[in-house]
Amino acid sequence: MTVVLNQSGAIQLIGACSVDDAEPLLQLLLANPIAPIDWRNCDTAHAAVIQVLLAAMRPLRGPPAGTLLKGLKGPAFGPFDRGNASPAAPKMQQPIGAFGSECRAVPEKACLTRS
Amino acid sequence: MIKLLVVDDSALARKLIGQMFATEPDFSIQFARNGSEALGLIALARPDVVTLDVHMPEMDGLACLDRIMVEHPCPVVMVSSATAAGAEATLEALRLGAVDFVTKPTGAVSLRIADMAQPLIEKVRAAAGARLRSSLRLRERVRHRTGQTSGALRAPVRKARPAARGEGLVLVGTSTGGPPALEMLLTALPATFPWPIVIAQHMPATFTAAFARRLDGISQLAVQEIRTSVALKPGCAYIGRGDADVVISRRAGDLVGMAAPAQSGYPWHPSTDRMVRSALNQLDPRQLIGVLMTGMGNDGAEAMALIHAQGAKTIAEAEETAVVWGMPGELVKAGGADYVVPLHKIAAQLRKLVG
Amino acid sequence: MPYTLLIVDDSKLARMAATKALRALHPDWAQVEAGNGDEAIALAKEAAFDIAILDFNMPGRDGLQLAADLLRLCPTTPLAIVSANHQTEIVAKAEHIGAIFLPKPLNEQALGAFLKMAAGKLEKGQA
Amino acid sequence: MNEFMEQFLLESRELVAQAIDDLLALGQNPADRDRLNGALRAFHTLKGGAGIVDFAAMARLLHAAEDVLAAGRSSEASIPPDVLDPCLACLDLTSRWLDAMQARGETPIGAELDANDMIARLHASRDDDEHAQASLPEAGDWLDRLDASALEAIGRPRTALRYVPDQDAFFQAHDPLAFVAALPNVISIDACLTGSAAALEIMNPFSCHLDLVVVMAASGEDVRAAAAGALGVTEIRELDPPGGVAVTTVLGEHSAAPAVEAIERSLMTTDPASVQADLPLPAHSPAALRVAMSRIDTLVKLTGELIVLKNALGHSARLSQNDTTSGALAASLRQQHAQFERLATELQTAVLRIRVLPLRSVFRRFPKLVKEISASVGKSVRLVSEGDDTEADAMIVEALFEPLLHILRNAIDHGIEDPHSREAAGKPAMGTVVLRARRDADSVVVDVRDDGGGVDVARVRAVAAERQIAGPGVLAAMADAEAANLIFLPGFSTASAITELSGRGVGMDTVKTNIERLGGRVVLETRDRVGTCISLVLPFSLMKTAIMTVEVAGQVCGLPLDTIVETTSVHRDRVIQIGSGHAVVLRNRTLPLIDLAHALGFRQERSASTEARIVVMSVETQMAGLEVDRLGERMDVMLTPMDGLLAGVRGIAGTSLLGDGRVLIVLNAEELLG
Repeated sequence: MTVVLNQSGAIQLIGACSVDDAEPLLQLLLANPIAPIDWRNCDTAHAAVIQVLLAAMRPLRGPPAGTLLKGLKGPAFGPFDRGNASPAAPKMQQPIGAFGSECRAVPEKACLTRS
Repeated sequence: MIKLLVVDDSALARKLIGQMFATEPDFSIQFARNGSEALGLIALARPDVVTLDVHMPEMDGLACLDRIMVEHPCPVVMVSSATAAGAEATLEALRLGAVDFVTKPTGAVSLRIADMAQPLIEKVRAAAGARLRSSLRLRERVRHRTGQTSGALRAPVRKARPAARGEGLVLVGTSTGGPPALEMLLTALPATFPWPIVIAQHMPATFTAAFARRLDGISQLAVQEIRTSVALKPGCAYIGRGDADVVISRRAGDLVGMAAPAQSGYPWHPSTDRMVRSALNQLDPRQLIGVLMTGMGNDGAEAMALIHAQGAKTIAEAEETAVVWGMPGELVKAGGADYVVPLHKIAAQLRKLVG
Repeated sequence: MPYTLLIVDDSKLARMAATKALRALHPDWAQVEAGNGDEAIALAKEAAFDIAILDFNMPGRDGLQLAADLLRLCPTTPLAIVSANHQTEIVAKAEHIGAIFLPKPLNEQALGAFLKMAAGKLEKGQA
Repeated sequence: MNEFMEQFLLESRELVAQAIDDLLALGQNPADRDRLNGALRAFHTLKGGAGIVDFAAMARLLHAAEDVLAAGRSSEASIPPDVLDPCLACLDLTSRWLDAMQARGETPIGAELDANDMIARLHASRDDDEHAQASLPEAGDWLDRLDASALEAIGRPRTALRYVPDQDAFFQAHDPLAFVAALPNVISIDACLTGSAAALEIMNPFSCHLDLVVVMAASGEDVRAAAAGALGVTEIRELDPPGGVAVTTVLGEHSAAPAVEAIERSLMTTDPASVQADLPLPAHSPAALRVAMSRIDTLVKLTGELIVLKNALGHSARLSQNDTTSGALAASLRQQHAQFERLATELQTAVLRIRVLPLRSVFRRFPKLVKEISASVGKSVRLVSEGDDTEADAMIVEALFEPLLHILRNAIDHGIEDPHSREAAGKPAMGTVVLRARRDADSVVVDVRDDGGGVDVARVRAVAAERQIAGPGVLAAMADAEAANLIFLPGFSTASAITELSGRGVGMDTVKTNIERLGGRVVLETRDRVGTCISLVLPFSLMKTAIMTVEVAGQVCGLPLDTIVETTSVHRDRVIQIGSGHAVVLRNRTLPLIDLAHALGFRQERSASTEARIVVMSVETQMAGLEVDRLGERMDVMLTPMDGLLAGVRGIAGTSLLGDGRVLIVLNAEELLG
């Protein structure tokens, strides 16, 4: 389980969130319509999870653990160095080399149908 | 020793299929180049199992299959193309009595035909031990002979959808032999059947839409494929999209069926186990009925045993009618089946349970 | 116990929609409406409400400024900021001042959750 | 109408009025922050109201307008005037929608398409060559999402990629985020949702609606190679290409192809009549089109709807086989068919719109050329372009350059007088050529108007006589306007000195042929000493022709509707024999009467009917009646030009497929009457 509702009422994303976590995350968001999302312990997230975050319009407590996620930009993610005590966003001069290795969360090729 | 007859008009295909079985010590193989040669060989050699190419010149695969089933019934595995037209033909073949099918890889066939070897060998071996539905075939045969389509005989006059009487869900899992079994099950249910039926039939992605259309045309229930997501309604049956999984969820309070990318943890797709587990998150187990029908392997047995233990009713198809008594057999062995009934009585059992 | 909800929005249509949602959720609660920040401040001085939902986008004081002003008058009032624009700044600032961010158009479920939380907070305060 | 709808209309009208006020005031004083904030608030509240009454198209449109205005607010600079116009147009569209809602109590039909167009216009306003330079030299729509200062800090080369994965991408074991992260030297990834994404409450998380913008410190070539595995639409822009500020654009083919295929399939399998939509692309079509995403989205959406409806139709058809009590069934079939037709039409419109470009792309090449041409003939000419945002089919836009250049050369060379003559005639020494485009119903009209001396009709007559283009009798009978049109005849050139520019025997006849080949026509208007205006009237799109079918000698033919004046029947007594031909008097006007069967070479027994059925046609200034056996119906068809052996057959414009698979021959009225 990488998506949980913690005791303080926040929805937590933990570790590597796969495509299968998108629906449980969505269910939690719907069941807790004003709960914030805490992704400080999130290492990687499948695009399906990211698009749920985008649609959620919830306060996002970050920055996330994973380099790729930390570097994500867009209206929902915003600059993370604003407001609370998060480290400054990575300087953009150099390519974020770690991206390549961060993102091996590609699901294994799904098994073909067998019957 | 399993006697196999390979029927294919392409010399290359015959050679490749022959090679696939060459390493299997328990097979002896014969070849036929066309339908009439196949019929002659079947009469003479009485093979245990036949593989039949759907597309052949002269007598095509379907015509040949029809004659095999009438003249010398024996287990047939169809070799078809993974196209929309291939899907229609294959579904027709399953209705005519073929036990199972494999799809030819698309593109450079000779390069990728190896992908086909493993499933073909498994399916042919299972088919060799398969049971033919003689009673069902007879009726079907008469229909076919008289040139009527089953759709014409069973004009689906749909009544108004029944109002949901208490929320509930029927979950059906099946694999080898599933398409004709589902046809029998769904056509025996009335349009007023109060619970939505969600079906995981192991199939490639290109087949499920055509399959749903076919079932929709002949049954009183409205049948559709779950392509993306759909609200589940009484009087309707839903076929999970092939090569993907189907999960049960809720949107705005209503139950929905949703296609989900195939989860690698499950070997077969759409996975019955995953479907049943997802339903358990949304509904009380007493609002669930699990049905496990003919199929190789054990998909669904574990999850259905689980909901059985929590109070759901489960039905396993009896060994006497199952083409392959794998999945239902596993459920029975796990002690997870409330009822073990032959195929033609499953519909009546369901009606009694939701009555 | 029934509370009074303040709905601040310069659009009457939006106020009507919020009122309708409130009626469905808590038929016994009362509501007062304000079309701008000044009216809301006037109502706050009379202590005419217990809970408030504020539109972010208004002429004059925006929702966040109004929230700060309301909290100065009455620091324990549960507040929600409503906006159709999901901008990180608004969400973050709302959270910073202790208000809840609710997306617009307001749906009953989100409003319900906020009102439940607000009622819980008020009851705890009274106990 | 419920109270919510009433309040919505009331409030929205006030807000529209307020926003218009603010925008107009901004036009006067672009730095007025209060007015800007006021306008923004009004757009925002309008959007909110649209959300409450579930009017998605309006919410989408106003959101886009708000974005454009908000970009102006954050830029610190004052609002550029060309942003205000599209925003005003948005308000105009909104109030038309409000009117429709007031009248009918529901959201207007076609609002989605209108909204898409307007949104494209809004984005184009930001994409404009001139003012985009303020922030980023290469800026254009999605590039605005990038942080300019962060971009500056990156080394060269820099490339940006926009990736909108297929909705089905997750099902192909594809993680678009991991995919873009694995691209070479990623600097930043910007993620947002596409317009098609649903609200959280009804969202399907497995349907991909992401819109990703990635910046890489890599060359466009490297990015293109690495992005080859994308499952969806990709667009790549080199941020500093070798040759200057030009921006290369690649529209990924991965998803466009299946979409087009799906459309073709659905069209092919549902309604044989729609086979016509199988767009015939002329051989030299432009290599690549830039297409707004929203237009593709519309197509995909419409296709989806079409498939659903097709399935419903199929189901009804199956039912009808078995159902004997078919009253209700027939009704439902009829209703579905009507719906189907509506969708097919919308789809056709959407398909046609994909091929549309603004004429700006041609017009902007002329100012420099006009300067050069006028300098070379020692004249001083200024070019005024108007309506360059008028759109037309990309093929037509591309094909317009040559004819327009020729007309412009002619205007400068022959039309505009030398400065001395001009001054003598009381005109400013500098001549003016106006290049003006406008949309007129289904046509696009491009005028080239000069304030020169006009066509010298007397000289035209003389040349025509000298070159034996027309007999003296014919020439004498010609009105001046008709005589001026002689310049369009092959080989005609009135230039007394064959100049370097427009001599060489290639004259206006080439222009005329080229325009007619595009299905257009050329209209000449000239006034002595005042000037000349040549108008090119072109179809908006190449493919759709409105025709009327007629039957003659058992053969069905199509006549282009725009050449038909009226249809009538007259008693045979009223048909007059004139020499070997026939004529008929209609409303005091004598029209030549052409027996279509005869003209087409069909042998036919003289019809026994006492009434002659006549289609009155008009081509240019000529009118004539065509006698036919039966009048058919009106329809819009995709015209396939004749090729192969039939290409040279006179009188035939092209063919089209009828619903039942028969080939319809569409006649060319110009050639029949000529």
